[in-house]
Amino acid sequence: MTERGFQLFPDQASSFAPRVDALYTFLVIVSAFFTLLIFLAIVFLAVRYRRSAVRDRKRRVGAKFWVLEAVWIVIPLALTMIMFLWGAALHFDQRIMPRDAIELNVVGKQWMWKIQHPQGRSEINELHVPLGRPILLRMISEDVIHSFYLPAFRVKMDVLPDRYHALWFEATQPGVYHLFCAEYCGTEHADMRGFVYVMQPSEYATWLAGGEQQPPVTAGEALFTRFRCDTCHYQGGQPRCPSLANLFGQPVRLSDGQIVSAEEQYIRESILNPAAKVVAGYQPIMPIYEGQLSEEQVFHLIEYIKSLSVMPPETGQPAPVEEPAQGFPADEENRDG
Amino acid sequence: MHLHVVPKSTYFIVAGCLFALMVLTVGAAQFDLGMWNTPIAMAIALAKATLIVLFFMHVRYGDPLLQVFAAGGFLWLIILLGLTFADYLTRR
Amino acid sequence: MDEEAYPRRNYLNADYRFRSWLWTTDHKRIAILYMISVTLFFFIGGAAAVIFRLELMTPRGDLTIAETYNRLFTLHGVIMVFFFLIPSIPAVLGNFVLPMMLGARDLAFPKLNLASWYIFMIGGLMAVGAIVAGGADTGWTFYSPYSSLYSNSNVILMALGIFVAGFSSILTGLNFIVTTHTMRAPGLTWFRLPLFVWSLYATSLIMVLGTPVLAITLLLLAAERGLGIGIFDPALGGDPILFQHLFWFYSHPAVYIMILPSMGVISEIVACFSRNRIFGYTFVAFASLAIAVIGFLVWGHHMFVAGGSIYAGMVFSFLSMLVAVPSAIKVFNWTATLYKGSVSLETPMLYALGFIGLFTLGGLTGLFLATIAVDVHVHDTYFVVAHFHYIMVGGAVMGYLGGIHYWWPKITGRMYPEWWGRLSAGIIFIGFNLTFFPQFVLGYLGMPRRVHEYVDEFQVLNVMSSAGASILGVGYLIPLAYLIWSLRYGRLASANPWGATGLEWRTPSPPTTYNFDKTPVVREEAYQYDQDELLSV
Amino acid sequence: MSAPVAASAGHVAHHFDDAEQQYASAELGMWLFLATEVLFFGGVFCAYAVYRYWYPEAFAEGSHHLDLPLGTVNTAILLLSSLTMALAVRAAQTSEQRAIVRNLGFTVLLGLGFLGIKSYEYYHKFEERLVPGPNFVTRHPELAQQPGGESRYPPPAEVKEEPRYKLSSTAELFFSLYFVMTGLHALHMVIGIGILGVLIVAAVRGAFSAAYFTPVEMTGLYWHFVDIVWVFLFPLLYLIH
Ligand code: HEA
Ligand code: HEA
Ligand code: HEC
Ligand code: CUA
Ligand SMILES: [Cu+2]
Repeated sequence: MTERGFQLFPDQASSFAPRVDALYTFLVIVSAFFTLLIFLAIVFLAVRYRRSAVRDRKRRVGAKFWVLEAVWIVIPLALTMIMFLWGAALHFDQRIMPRDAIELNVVGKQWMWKIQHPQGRSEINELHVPLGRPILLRMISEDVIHSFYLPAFRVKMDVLPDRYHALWFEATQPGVYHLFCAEYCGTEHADMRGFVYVMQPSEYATWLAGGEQQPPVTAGEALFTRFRCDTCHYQGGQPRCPSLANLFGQPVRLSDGQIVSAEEQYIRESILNPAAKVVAGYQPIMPIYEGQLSEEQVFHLIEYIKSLSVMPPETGQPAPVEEPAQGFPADEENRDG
Repeated sequence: MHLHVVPKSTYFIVAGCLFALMVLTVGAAQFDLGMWNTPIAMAIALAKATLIVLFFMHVRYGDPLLQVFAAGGFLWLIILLGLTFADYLTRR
Repeated sequence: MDEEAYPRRNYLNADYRFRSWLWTTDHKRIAILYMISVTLFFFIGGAAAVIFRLELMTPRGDLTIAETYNRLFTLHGVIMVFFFLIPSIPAVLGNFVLPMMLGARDLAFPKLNLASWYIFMIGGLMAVGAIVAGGADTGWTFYSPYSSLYSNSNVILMALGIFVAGFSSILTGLNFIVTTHTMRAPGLTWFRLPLFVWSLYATSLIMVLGTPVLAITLLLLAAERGLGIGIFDPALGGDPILFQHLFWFYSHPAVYIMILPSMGVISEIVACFSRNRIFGYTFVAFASLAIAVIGFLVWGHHMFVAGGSIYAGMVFSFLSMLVAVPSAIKVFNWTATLYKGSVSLETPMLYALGFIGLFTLGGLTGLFLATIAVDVHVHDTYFVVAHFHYIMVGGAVMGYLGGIHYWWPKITGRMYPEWWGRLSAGIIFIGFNLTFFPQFVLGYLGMPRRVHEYVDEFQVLNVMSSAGASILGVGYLIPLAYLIWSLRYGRLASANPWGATGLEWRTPSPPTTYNFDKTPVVREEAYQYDQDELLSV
Repeated sequence: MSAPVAASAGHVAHHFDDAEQQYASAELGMWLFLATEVLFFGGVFCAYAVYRYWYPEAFAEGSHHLDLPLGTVNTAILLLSSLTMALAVRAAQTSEQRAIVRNLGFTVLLGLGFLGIKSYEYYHKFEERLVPGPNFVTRHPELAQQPGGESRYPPPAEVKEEPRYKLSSTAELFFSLYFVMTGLHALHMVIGIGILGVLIVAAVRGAFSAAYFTPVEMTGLYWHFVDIVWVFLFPLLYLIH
């Protein structure tokens, strides 16, 4: 199934693929036209005005000169503007993340991709996705810059250390396609590749059930206890620490007056290097967790913190808080972690 | 080329202005002027640099070509900063 | 004019001692020094390409291991860009003909010119030293944090080699600008200058204004790697993307350092071999400046998927589109120059026409890359590799070879063998397209660059590409052979074998040390080809 | 006070037509060189601007660890040296041999004074472990006795009651930039002092006069440029609120 014969054109397996290919076709036509135009003009003129030919060689270009120059300035300019607008509009769709996507966590490291699904199953250098659902990959690197690349889907995004980048697509053709690392990342860069499997939703569900791992939320909850986060951040307890309930997605006022939105990037930074952005009204007493948590563990903690927000179904956005939400599930069994 | 000898007094006056500006910038930094501290400090630095360029470096008396090249370096620096910040200011 | 054949005393035989070459301040001799060094570097870079093209014949890594492969393409990119293409036309052909085109006896700062060559060689030796010591494996782009914190190779020495060579580039550019401003012969106004001078002027502006930023960037990189002074280190809060901004602020304009001089050569050749004034002279002249200036505003198109702001991406995409317009102006005006000309297809003209075609295709594929949504797919694939080889090898190197052939009689006083010249121009054209056209297809299929192993279905196209590369390699060896041969056995050249205009052709071939006995006075526009008279030449 | 320069044939190189062309070339060349210098420093200024935009607090903290009085004194020294340099050029233009040597001498002394103070500051930073790298204070929790010492890697479950972040880890970026910027500036000073030394020797031999003072004038341009760099570095590094 992974064998593929000689091809001249890549598979079209995502909702982006036909749209990118249409733009590409336009570009190919424009290029072919101009390349041929120039090529034929050169051949024609070089033959017609070859030195041995007897021709009228008195150039009389008066007003025509300006017309010509204007023509070959304006037409290319207009064509490039079409390319720009078309490409930019399509790119907006590529970079504006859908609300209802399945969110997967991706960690790149020299030289493998580690991917975890919300239900807990994780995989290496393989990516299983259901057909016809938007998929959002939240990606981070443990070391150098990598780039997550799915040619059949026409999507690619660099994966940087210490920073989340997101990528989304919606698969439209079942099958097996290539997954590459596109950014040079060291010795085995060529080997940092794998496959993406596009499955029917039902197959995907079965496949998900095949894994034994804990879902990220549960894992995060356990970490929350193990790393003693709960000693400070528990509901109605420590007045010196902010509540994490309904934090996700909300604006947070910082001690320097700035207002930031509590997205994944902010929460990650708040855990690993809390001093960088201190919440207004609190002292910077939270310990620094950098160097103690793996990127996967940070992902888990974030999932857990997200789960503390009440999500109205479908929107995927936390609801505005009216009253303090229920406290943390302070299971006694987790307490001694 | 014409040799332009600037009177000594001009140099002393310019130097006096430079010292005054230096005192001013240190003084201004002692007060919390909110977001204005940095712009003020930069404006003063720019004023000092302009004085040096115009008088000590004789650009005021030089020919226009030199003035273009003297400005060129700074212009390109603005390109570098401007387009780099086009990224940083609009990142999410 | 034929009577003044090989002058008894000229710059070549003025002094035979070795010393007289190493301490020369004659721009023509320095040009020769550059020509030798640059040729050497080209073949070093080419040899690396030969090896890794062989490796890419099969999908597995059977010829080289990953470490070797990565060092090879880094070597190839660094050497070809910084030690071959950037100095090639400016420092060889520009150095040789610029003062003559201006009617000057030398560049404004002859000692500085010699110093540039020494600085260049020191930088080159450092880079070669880095290679001999095991090479660097970062790619020519040196992206941090891989280069600063992770790579186990000679990154610092390599980077500092480029840093040093950068100063040579700065000094050359500075020299050219000053010379063009202050040393023009009486009557030689700006709009009477040959277009080669305009393009060198534009190139020099980029060298002077861009290279320092590369220098400081590489210095910061070396400091981060060698001294642990974190600047881009994300663990300290640094931003790896900042490195990319600084790197491309130079390195995008640098691609115009590589192409603009070539465009200037093409203007000279096309005018001469179609016996016509360049169509739209002023447009072509200002297009050079426009490219140089707009070229500074587009660097972010290398970073569309790096994770910066999408709005900045749009701005950079838009500006990249604009830079295509002056390039288009040039292409159309060159083509129009043939109209009602008297075209003859000697070797330089073959290269020039090849340039126009291949540059057009290379440039147009640049627009694919500047179109953001398409670049998301083809970024860091072989599509990019094909794009820039079309421009750099199909364009710039063709222009360089065309220029070498065109001015060869002036430089050496002897003609190259015409038949061999045409033959190898043909071989290079065919080999080139066979090598790099399949890479467009590979890139759109999704083959990433900088890989020594790839998936099986890409093999057919890779084999085609490797086959083309071997043809191309042969194509490059032929000129090397016959040009050396012609030094001794070539027909003696007259002062103006092509019947060209331009002050350089008013000197004997080869010129005397001070070029002109008395400063020439210019009374006419450039490219005043009077066809009726010249037809008989 | 304008007078055409007397063409003194002795100083015109063979490839120039006259002294005027030669002088114009030198001047243009020097300004181009300074433009490259602007962009050379411009690269670090760009990095500085980005990080200061990102980490205003860390930069303010870092700035407070610099010695403002010494920085101010150094600024004064450099401004003064620019004055003496300008006077030296003027003396050359008016052929006042003694004044040339004297003013160049002052300039060198002031330059050395600046470097002396700068090295003292460096030494201090070294003692305080504010030199970026593996020894930087924030990388060493055990240096708790250091005011402002803070660890990037504290023991996991440790919960301290006091605010402990006197210096955040991003302050290291500030010090990286501080050392790179002032280091490059100091390097330019060292080179400038070297050139001035050569000029003094030549001036003592009476090389410069109204007929030929290009080297003095060009060195002057360079020296003023280095001064201008400092004029910007001073508020950017020492005066952050
Ligand atoms: C000499 C070298 C050279 C030149 C001149 C160019 C010219 C151009 N380049 Fe290229 N480029 C490189 C060398 C060069 N490039 C290199 C080395 C890389 C890769 C670096 C790396 O990552 O290692 C690269 C990468 C590169 C990228 C990044 C790709 C990626 O990594 O994802 C982009 C994106 O926009 C790009 C665009 C362009 C554009 C728009 C032009 C334009 O200037 C082209 C303009 C020319 C024309 C348009 C043709 C003439 C026009 C006509 C005949 C008329 C018809 C015109 C119209 C219809 C408009 N280039
Ligand atoms: C001026 C610039 C220039 C030039 C002239 C060339 C010339 C060539 N390049 Fe170049 N190339 C680059 C600039 C250039 N390249 C850059 C910047 C990169 C990116 C590097 C990076 O990713 O960092 C690159 C990358 C690059 C790749 C991608 C590697 C990868 O990503 O994995 C490939 C693959 O085919 C390639 C091929 C070639 C070939 C076949 C030639 C041919 O034209 C070469 C022809 C010359 C010869 C063949 C020499 C002839 C000599 C002999 C035959 C003698 C042989 C002697 C011995 C073996 C002892 N180049
Ligand atoms: C010493 C007590 C303490 C511990 C232990 C602690 N925190 Fe905190 N945390 C704080 C304080 C105080 C703040 C507010 C000040 C700040 O932003 O630094 C905070 C802020 C936060 C924020 C930002 C909250 C907001 O409203 O923006 C997050 C997210 C967070 N902590 C998560 C965690 C996690 C996850 C852990 C465990 C791995 C943890 N904390 C452990 C005290 C603590
Ligand atoms: Cu990871 Cu390339
Ligand atoms: Cu570019």
